[in-house]
Amino acid sequence: MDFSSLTFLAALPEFILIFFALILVLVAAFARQSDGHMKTVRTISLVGYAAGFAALFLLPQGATEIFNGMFRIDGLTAYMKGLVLLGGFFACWLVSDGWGEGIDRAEFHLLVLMAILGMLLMISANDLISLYMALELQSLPLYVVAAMRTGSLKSSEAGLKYFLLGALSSGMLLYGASMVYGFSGSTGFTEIAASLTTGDISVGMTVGMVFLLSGLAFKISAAPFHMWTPDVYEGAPTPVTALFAIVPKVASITLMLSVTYNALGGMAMQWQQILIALSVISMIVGATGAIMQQNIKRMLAYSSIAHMGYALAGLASGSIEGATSVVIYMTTYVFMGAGSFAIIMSMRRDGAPVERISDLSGLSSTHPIQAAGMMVIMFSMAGIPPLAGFFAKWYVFLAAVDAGLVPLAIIGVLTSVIGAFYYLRIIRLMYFQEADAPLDKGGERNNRLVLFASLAVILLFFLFIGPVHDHASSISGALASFS
Amino acid sequence: MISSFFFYLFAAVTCLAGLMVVTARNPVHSVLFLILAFFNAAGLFILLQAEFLAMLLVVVYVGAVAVLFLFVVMMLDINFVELREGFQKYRTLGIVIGIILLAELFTTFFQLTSDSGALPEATGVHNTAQLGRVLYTEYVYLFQLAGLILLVAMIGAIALTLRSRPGVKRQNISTQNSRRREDTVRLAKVNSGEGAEAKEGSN
Amino acid sequence: MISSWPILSVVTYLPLLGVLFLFLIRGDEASVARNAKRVALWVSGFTFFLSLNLYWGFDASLSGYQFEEQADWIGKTGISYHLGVDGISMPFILLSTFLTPLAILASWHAITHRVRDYMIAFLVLETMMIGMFASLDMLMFYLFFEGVLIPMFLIIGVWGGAERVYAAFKFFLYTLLGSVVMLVCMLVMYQMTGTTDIPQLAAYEFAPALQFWLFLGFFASFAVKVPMWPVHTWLPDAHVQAPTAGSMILAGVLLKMGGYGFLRFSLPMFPDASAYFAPMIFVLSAIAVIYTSLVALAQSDMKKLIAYSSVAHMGFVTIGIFTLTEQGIDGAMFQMISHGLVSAALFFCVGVVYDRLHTREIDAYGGVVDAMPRYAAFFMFMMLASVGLPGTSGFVGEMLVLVGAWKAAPWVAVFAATGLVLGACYMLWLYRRVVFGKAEKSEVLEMPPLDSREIAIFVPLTILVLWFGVYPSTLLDIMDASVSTLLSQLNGSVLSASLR
Amino acid sequence: MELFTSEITLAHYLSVAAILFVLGVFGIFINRKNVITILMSIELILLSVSINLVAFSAYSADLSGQIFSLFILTVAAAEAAIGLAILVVYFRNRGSIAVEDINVMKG
Amino acid sequence: MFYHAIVFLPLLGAIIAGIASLRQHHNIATLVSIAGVCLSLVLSCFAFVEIALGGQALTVEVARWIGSGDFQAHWTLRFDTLTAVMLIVVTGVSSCVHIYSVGYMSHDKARGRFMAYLSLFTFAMLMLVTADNLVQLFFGWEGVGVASYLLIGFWYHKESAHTAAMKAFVVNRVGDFGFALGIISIFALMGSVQFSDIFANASTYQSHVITVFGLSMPALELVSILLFIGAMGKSAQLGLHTWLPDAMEGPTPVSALIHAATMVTAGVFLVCRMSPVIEYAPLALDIITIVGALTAIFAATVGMTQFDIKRVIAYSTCSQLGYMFFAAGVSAYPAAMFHLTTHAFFKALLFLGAGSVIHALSDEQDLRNMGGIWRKVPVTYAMMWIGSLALAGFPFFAGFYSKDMILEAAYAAHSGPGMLAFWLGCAAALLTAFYSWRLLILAFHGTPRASAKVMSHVHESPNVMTLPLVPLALGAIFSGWLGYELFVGQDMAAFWGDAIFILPGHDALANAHHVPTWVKLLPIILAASGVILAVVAYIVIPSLPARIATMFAPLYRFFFNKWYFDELYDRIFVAPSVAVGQMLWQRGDKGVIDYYGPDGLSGFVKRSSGMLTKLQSGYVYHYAFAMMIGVVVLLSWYFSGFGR
Repeated sequence: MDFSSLTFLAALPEFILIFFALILVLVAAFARQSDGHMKTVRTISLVGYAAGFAALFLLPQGATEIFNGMFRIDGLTAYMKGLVLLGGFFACWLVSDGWGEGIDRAEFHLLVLMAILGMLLMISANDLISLYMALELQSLPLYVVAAMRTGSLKSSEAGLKYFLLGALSSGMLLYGASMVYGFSGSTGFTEIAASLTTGDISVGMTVGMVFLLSGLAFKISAAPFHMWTPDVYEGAPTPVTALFAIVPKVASITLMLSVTYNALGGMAMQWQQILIALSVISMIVGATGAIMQQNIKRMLAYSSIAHMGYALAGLASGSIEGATSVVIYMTTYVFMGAGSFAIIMSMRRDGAPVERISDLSGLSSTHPIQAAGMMVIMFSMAGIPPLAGFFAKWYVFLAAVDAGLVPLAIIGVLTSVIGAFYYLRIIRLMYFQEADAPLDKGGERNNRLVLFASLAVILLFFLFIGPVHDHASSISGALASFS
Repeated sequence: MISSFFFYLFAAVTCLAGLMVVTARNPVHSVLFLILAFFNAAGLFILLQAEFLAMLLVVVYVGAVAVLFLFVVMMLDINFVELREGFQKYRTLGIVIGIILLAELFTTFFQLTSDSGALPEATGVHNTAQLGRVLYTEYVYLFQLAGLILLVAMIGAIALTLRSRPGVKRQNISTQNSRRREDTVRLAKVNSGEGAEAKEGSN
Repeated sequence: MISSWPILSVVTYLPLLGVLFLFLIRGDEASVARNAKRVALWVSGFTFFLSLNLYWGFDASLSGYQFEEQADWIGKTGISYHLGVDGISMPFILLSTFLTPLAILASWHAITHRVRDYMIAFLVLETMMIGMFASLDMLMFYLFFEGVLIPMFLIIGVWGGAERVYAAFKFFLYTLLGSVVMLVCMLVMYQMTGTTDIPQLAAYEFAPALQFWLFLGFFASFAVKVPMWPVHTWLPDAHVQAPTAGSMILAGVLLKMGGYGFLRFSLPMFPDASAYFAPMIFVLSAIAVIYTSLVALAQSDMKKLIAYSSVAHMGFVTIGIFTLTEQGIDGAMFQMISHGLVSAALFFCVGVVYDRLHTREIDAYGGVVDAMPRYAAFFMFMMLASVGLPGTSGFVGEMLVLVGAWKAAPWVAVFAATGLVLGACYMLWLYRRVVFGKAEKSEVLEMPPLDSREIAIFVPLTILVLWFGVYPSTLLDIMDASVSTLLSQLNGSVLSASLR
Repeated sequence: MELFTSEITLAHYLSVAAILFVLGVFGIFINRKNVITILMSIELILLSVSINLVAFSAYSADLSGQIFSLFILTVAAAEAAIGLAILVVYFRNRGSIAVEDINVMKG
Repeated sequence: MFYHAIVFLPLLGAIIAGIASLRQHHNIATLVSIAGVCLSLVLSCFAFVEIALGGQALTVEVARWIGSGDFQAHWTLRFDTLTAVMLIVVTGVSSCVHIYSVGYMSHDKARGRFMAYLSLFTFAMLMLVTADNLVQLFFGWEGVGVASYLLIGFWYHKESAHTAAMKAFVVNRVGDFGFALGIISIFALMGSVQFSDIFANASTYQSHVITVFGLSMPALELVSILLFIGAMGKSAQLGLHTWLPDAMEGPTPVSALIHAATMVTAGVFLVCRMSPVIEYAPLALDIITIVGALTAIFAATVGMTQFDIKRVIAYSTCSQLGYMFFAAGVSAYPAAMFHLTTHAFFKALLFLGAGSVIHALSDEQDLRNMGGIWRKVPVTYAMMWIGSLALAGFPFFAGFYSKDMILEAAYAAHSGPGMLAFWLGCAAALLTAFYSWRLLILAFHGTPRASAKVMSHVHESPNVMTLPLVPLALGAIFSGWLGYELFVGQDMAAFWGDAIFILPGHDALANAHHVPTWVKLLPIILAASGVILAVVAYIVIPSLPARIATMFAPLYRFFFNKWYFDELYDRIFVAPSVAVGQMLWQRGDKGVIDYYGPDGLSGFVKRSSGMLTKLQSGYVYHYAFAMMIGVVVLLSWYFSGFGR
């Protein structure tokens, strides 16, 4: 064990988050329940995310492995951590609008902070054990916050479903991990990769890989492991759904990247097929499933399934370009998710939150800014240029085509047309119809920061696509090269 | 030879107990079968020279987790008559899927039997000691992580289940400590024949 | 020194600057509406005058791209910010900048709610259109090409008629479905060549087998956009539901994007496949000409009739392009420009009476000439231009296309020429039913005559249609060098393919 | 008794684990009535994983498998606690823990 | 400038008149347009002297027009004898009609517009005759069509008027369909649309073959036939004639100018102009001859039975055009042109006379409501006589020279079609005389059948209407006698120069001067008998026509209903195309394309979505099951061996 300054520095953001988490524990335990108290709690966690984000810039350049090789930091992980922290910041900011739903408690912020910490650790995981532990550190708080509105049947059902299926997926992931460990003889990614360089790929490795990836697929809600997603998105309190929509998938897909590229790079032929299958099914399920939805959270759940399908298409290409495209995709994904929830969380009627899609009708008259923002986000999600979502898809499909997966790209673009249908439906409601019962005015003061930040990124992405792509490309180079 | 016998014994009991966990109608029975399964699994661990884990399984799982299950089963006042037979509709399909899965896994395993034959000899250092040497050094990161997970579990469980019910009488120590005699005790003069009935509304 | 400033970029993004201004307008609803209209008109008008610089500065004797601008965009990936015009794209840019102010003027009184949003949509639309024609980078082209859908979707959906939702969705999804297939082909091309630069791609020789698929991919997009039979059904719905100005732009410019795409991509990049598929396109176009003409005959809705006539006219365009002859391509280009002017004017003709009577049913009119003699005159002129009367721009295009078609295959010309007859049938019948006859309905008689705003829209259109009909060299000279270069490339390539 | 004379190999342990794993999975989707049984099925799955890991660890004389198993046991305990807590909350709202009843949200 | 002015003065007049009429300055409009046309006439006379008599053909370039690769068609005016003759005819008749219209349209509110249209027409017609290439000719061709459309539909309140206008345009379009294809096929064949190139090279393309729809055809035959289809449309030949009688809905001056003297003869002009090409297409010549002959007899039979005074004259026009065509068909182009010229005078005279009658009878057009007015309108009566005499071909009137020449040429062609044309032409001559006198008698003689009120208003037209008749009447009397030598006689070759080309073997015209005497006499005898027949039928035994009509009822109905062409076309083309359009729209677009296309796809996606959401049952065990199936399927994929 080496406690040199370098070691400490490499995990600085995590340490900062732990520090703020412990402060929150103390605050939650000893402070009185009051508005001022909640303000303190929120401020602490916001500062925590910000500090963690700032700490990213202090990280050592180049790839570093610490904690006996279990924790890896490089450009890619730093970038993804930045996205996660930003997403956490957004999610936390959104709650601060007095949108309690009974969950705006110190414990909530603490648990979210812990979950974000888990995500950071996931991103840095370089060992099957640390992968599992980080995953659980992320999952367990999320199970809890999903069920956190204890008085609500929907919320607790969401939590229960999420937990049960999550536990099953953990079990599968673990089973796969045990097989991988058994057949490669090690838990470290580097060693696993080394074991794959010689000789044939054993059947056991393949089986382990299937289980491992299935478990991870659950986390990014790729079909057919997606079925929890709509229910949990709908049932969970809206701030929690926002959190789900913005952050965890960034961490999970990064984990998937490092598992596939760094650990299992030697069997790319095998996992490519799985990812292709998952990608295709996700794109189709996500696109078609969303059409009939009446609840906007549920619809966004399906939408996120589809998005993960696209991201997986990039991943499935198994190239550096593929990883680059995933990085770009997740970047836009975070902002689109944050922006859309910033709008949803400003919708109220008679003080009560609304979440039916039809409640959006006539939004352009009552909330012109929100409606315009929503429209931009929806077009972006549909992948209509020149918005950010288009570039994300462009690079994903480019990677797929590059890898010779033209049919995958074709399915992708076709499902994106289906997807456009339900995104357009929202625009239709907001712009082509008048409100039956108008929503409350105002109530979006605090969300504007998140909304405008997201919109700025989505609208002006084409200006930055050059630098973003270059950066994503260079950090993806940090992934182990194979093939 | 003898280890083979024990292996088959433990293995068979574990599997049967596992089956019963899944199929038992009464959840209390399930929990008990689960405990049985854990015990036998611990036996398998011993055969594998993993004494510390075997102990841990008994202490932590049987002692804590399984009991927690029992506790919850008992606490949730469930009408067990309602919870009759568990599975019907997709049984056949489920069994087919399960058998396919099992068959595939078995195929996998018996492809590798040739090279890794016997269990390696024990190194002489005790299993617990071995674990102890690495757990706090090489794996300190994971150890700390486990601590965080347990913290999360604690906070999560409390955050979910703790609720302040109205109408429940609680002890408030500071209030009790700050009571003064003057506030609570009044000397009343009781005339004989009138009893101790309060006249002016005080107790 | 004209060439020293980035005139193309300025022209392209000037409307966006106008959008910024529109955002800054403050005041009550009425004054916002009033000022928004003025700002939009001024900005688009100014854009038009700036774009005239392109015309004056254009050297028609050069076949290459002019006013080129190139800058880094996406690092070292072969994708760059590249603008430029040649004889093929220049007329379209002018058409876009010319029609936009007219369209804005056309919606002066017709649009009463959300005026500011409407004007924003139009200015964004203008940027997209100009950008699309000016792009010399495939990715940029696609950005603008698809980006057009956004404002147009809103224009149809928010300010459209009763069935606007269906129409807007159909328009959007139909065209999107076509163009995403093209997107995949673009990806394949980029992957193969490592660049999205259009001039470089045009110089690249794709293997014939690959050309086959790539051509089909691009065809899927452009055929919908043109629209060709049988993927034309979005057009009548979109036109009928769109507000007048929307129809003007839709018919005037957006349909041309498909034809332009064929000329910019399909022909130079996939010459072998173009030659291979030409007969198929002839068949589809011939069907389009006859089929949609007959359908137009059966319409009782003025806009729908004109919309179907657009499909028929665009059938000429696709025929012309794929004759792969100089006359055919010249004719197709000319037909596109001419149709842009004429159909815009015809849709405006419908809009004028629609504004007064709020119906597009032909039967509701009759004897309009009594109330609005000048309108009848303009309508007459445009109707005649639409049927290809010599002396109007419509004739030149159709004639040249027919010449090219006969050269390519006489039967194509025979079928296409039936369009001349059928076109006369439905247009004259429309005119007769709307304008002629005795005005029996009092509401028709009470329609006020054209006001000066409407005349101000008609007059420039009329002058241009007449000018292009009498002196088409204005356009033909500009196109000449580029088209012959395109053809020499094509012939060289097809020739070398046949030698292989 | 040839069964007992043959060497007990890694595959034997793995097979036991596989059977347990399949049983656990089976328990999850075959069970209609009782969420607690599902929780127990999950425990079975984790147990099977532990057996796997320990067996691999023992046969390859590599300690990391046992360490992994150790942490799995820890986390499983935490997971059980959370799971039961959620279950309790759900029971309070619904008054039932029948799996069939958990379908307010669907579609 | 001088030659430019001939063509563009009427345009200038039209534009100024148009603008003036928009501002309701009708008198200015009238004056300007008349001035334009009359000036043009004066200049045309000079041009005629210079070009036709002086033999100086020339071309004048005006501006560039369409230039695309080797397709070059530019604004150029070509002046040769053919043009010069047409210039005189066009500007001459047009001037008369312009002046006549001042009186005829004096009560119309939109007379300024009318004058503008007339001038516009004149301009288009001049462009047609001066065209130096086929495309420009097509410009004029379509231009006169539009002007005709505008003028027929001038009284747009009348349903029948704008229907007729539309019909005229559309039927002409059918002809233009052939014409346009003819132009492009000539270009594709010869690489040019310039007349000079075409004429110079035509002979070299005799052996070329064009294949369309698998049918091969000598190129020049195909080209000629296509061009002739265009000519048929414009000149109302059998099959495409249906618009001409209906076109009589227009004001009478229009009928005189457009539908008698000038526009309808454009087809003849075209055939003559293209003689260097058509001469090499014997099949096309035969077709022209036969169609012309059939038209001549067809129109005559129909004209015999009609009661609308203008329609009778219209059918007569149709019939006379048939003569011109079969003259051209037997290569007697000069004869065709000769008849064209004389016909222009006497037919314009007849129309304007008829207009005068109509004017006198308060816009009554039905012959059955006329009669007995000859004393009240003596000038008109005289003019009608002159016109009829010329039309019927009585000796020393204009028609005598030209019509006889044609019949003689047809006879002299010594070919099957030629003989057919000759006999049908002779029959038509009989009928022509008959219906001309039928018209005269019914209109002017007998007992007045109009109401007393109308009769009391009957008066001679004002001078402004009668004076223009005078030059026309002079033309109807003397033009044949004056022009005979130039057009078809001794000076023929010198006169026409290169404007008309006759293949050396085609000597019908040369032989026409040497036909047997009975051939020369027969038309005169037939005409005379026609007159006698008419007198017998309508004056001597007024009941005879009715009796004959009942006796030959089917035939009479057949003639009366114009051989049922309109009904036939309505059944074959008009009604079906609307029905087919309706069907394609409802069944094709909506029923198939949309149903299976966009709507079908979206329906499919929606149904799939419904199925998918049903799978999302909400039950945890289903979700878990799905996950397990996913894993097992993926595993099986590898175990089954696909995955490697």
